[in-house]
Amino acid sequence: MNELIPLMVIVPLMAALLISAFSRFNTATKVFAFVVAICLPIIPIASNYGLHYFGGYAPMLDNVTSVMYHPAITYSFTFLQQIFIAMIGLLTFLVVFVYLTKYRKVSGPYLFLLFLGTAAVTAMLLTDDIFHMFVFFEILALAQVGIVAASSIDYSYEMALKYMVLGSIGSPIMLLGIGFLLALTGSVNVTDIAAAVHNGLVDATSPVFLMSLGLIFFGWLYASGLPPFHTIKSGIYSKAEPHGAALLQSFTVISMISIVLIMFRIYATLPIFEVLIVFFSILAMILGVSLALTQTDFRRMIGFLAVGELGFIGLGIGLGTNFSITAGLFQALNEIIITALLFIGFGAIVEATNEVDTRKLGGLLAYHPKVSIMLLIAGLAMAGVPPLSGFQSKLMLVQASLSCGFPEISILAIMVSIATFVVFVKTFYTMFLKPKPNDLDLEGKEVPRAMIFTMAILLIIVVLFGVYPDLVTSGISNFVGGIL
Amino acid sequence: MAQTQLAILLTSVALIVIGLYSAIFIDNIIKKIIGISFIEEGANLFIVAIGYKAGGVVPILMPGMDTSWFATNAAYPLPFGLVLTSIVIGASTLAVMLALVMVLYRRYGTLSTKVMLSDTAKQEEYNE
Amino acid sequence: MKLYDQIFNVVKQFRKLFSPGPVTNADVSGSITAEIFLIVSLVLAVILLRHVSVLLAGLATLVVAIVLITNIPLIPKFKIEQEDSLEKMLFYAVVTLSIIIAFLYWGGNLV
Amino acid sequence: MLEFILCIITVLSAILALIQKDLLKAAILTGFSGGALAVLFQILLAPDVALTQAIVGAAIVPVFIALAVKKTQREGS
Repeated sequence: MNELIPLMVIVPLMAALLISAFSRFNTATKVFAFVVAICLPIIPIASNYGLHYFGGYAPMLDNVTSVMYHPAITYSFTFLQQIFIAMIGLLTFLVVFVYLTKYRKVSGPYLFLLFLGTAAVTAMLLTDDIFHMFVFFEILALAQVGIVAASSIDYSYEMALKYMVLGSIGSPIMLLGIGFLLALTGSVNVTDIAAAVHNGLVDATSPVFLMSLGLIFFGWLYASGLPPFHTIKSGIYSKAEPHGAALLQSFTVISMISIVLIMFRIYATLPIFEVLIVFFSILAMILGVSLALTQTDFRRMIGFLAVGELGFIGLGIGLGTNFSITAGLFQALNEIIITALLFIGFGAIVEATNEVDTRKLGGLLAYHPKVSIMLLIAGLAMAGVPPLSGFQSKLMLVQASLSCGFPEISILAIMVSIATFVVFVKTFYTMFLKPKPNDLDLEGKEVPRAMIFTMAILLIIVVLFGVYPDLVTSGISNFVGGIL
Repeated sequence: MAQTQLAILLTSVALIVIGLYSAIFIDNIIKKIIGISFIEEGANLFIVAIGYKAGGVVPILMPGMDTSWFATNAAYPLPFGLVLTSIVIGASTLAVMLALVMVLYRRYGTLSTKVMLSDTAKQEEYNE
Repeated sequence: MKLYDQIFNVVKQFRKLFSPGPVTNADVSGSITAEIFLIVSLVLAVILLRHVSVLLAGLATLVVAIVLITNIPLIPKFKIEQEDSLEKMLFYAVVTLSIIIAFLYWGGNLV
Repeated sequence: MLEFILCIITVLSAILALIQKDLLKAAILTGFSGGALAVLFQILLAPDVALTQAIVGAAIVPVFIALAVKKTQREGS
């Protein structure tokens, strides 16, 4: 049923518009949002793999040069897209569920932003058209700013404005890079551009081609929050509501991998492309983890850790072999789940204590045992302790870098994992095990049930991927074999 | 008419450089936003210049035109379609930024970036 | 003895890092871990230059190690450069953009 | 010839907008820059883009900025 492919974008988009138009009817909005959110993970699972041409314009063969042209905006749907869209759909469902149970009166515009962001990342994953991706990238940036600005945390407006100002430098630079590619090849379809590069129609050593790489790469740095954008990315995570932050980090990860896969298909022949990606990934790992070690606000700490983990994904893709790219994409999938679990879990602690400073917390294990055990397991999964899912992807990354002849990178990756572990042990001790400070009032405050339910579901997925990594790695490996 | 294209490219480079300069050196947040929006305009101008064909015609097929003559002489319309989207995105981004500035002015009473958008920890001390 | 005094001063300087608020021993040990992690990981990252030239990698590793160790504590300096003020973030973004462009234009074909 | 004049107007009014002390004048000069850009698009054989840019760049964006200036303060250092 290939008709379902465009529905993956259209359903959340239409739901967003309808909810914001009819948000006066509170109960109807709640029911409608819930039903749409349930549909989101089901549609990609029910759909078949295939291509969808908008407007029905099938690819044409130019008889003179015998080159295929794709006149329509093309959506390609394979196993990789299926697993990532199903995961983002599941996450959106859980976040909307947490939001709906938290407030009696729901806000239409906030639900609009959540669904708009989901539609945007889904389109970015599916599309085979670089400008279409850019448009949804801008829509995603607006949705992210809205989610941050809608939160009730202090200084969220300032952070949203900072993100927007930086974004209005990053996005036009990326547009300029797309313009350079358009000037070289006369097309915005990635398959056409890649074919032109690989057939030698474009001079891969010309300065224009290299410039387009640099400009799109800068836009990618902004989209994925690698240095120099790691401070703003961790900042917007810490200023959004916990469930919003869980969704924001998944938007970041998915926009990162969708842009980098497009860049990989176009620029894989240039050795400097891989050098750039590995350089910025290593910088992100070092800076993210070392700054996370010195934070006292635990939301900010998770934000920096999330940025540091992004370095692993970049590392896997930068090494450029089939095995390493598989490992990087598997790490991306794991990070979406684990970081969402951490944000929601620490958000539950904020709900129960109204405190974000680790120095003023303590002794929470006796009051919230379920949350603390689940947070501990999630932290261990992020640090890469067997048999959890983070272990499998990090082991694959270490093996991949060893087999590429870069033992330094494997040592670095193991060191970053150990430092992540230290961050968790330190935070877990100060928040849960240390004696309770006298001025901390914990009586009569409960963690919302919906949050515990959400964490349990995410934890099941973490353990499942940890025990049976072959569920996804074999499919991703097939996909990677197709683009190499 | 290669001179036209060269002049256009220089203009777009100048707009982008003005935008990047204003991003670093201008303190007033509204002027900074105006300056940054010039980057977007420069990128738009560059992409339109890609589709331009010296001595060509507007890419609209009028009745009575010869199709093969039109195909060789019309400008390339794909970049124009992209720029249309991009202009609207730029305007909406600008509107959101100005709205946030209006909200923040009520809290700080100044438009200076150094006060309004400095480090969060310093702002906490400033407000206390 | 000089290096010992310097390391002892590091712990004292971390106190400023967490002001306002109390300083717990977990925070200080976290900062010391970050300090050591930063030095070791940067030196390790520089060793990656050996794929370009072994001599360059050796020299660069020595220089980086000496510069980093004589400049402890590094973490307060790093944190000041990476606070979330718009000025600093824009400055680093534009500098990174110009470095990437210059590097690709003049060195893009050398690698 | 016209396109060179328009290029100069675009860049010059952009620079002038950024060195104004009065933010309202800066908003009007932004409109000049956007309008000149619209005519430039017309010369570059893109009439549809020119129409959009004329509306957005020469009317909507200056009005937005002027509204923001009215709600905040007029003099900017």
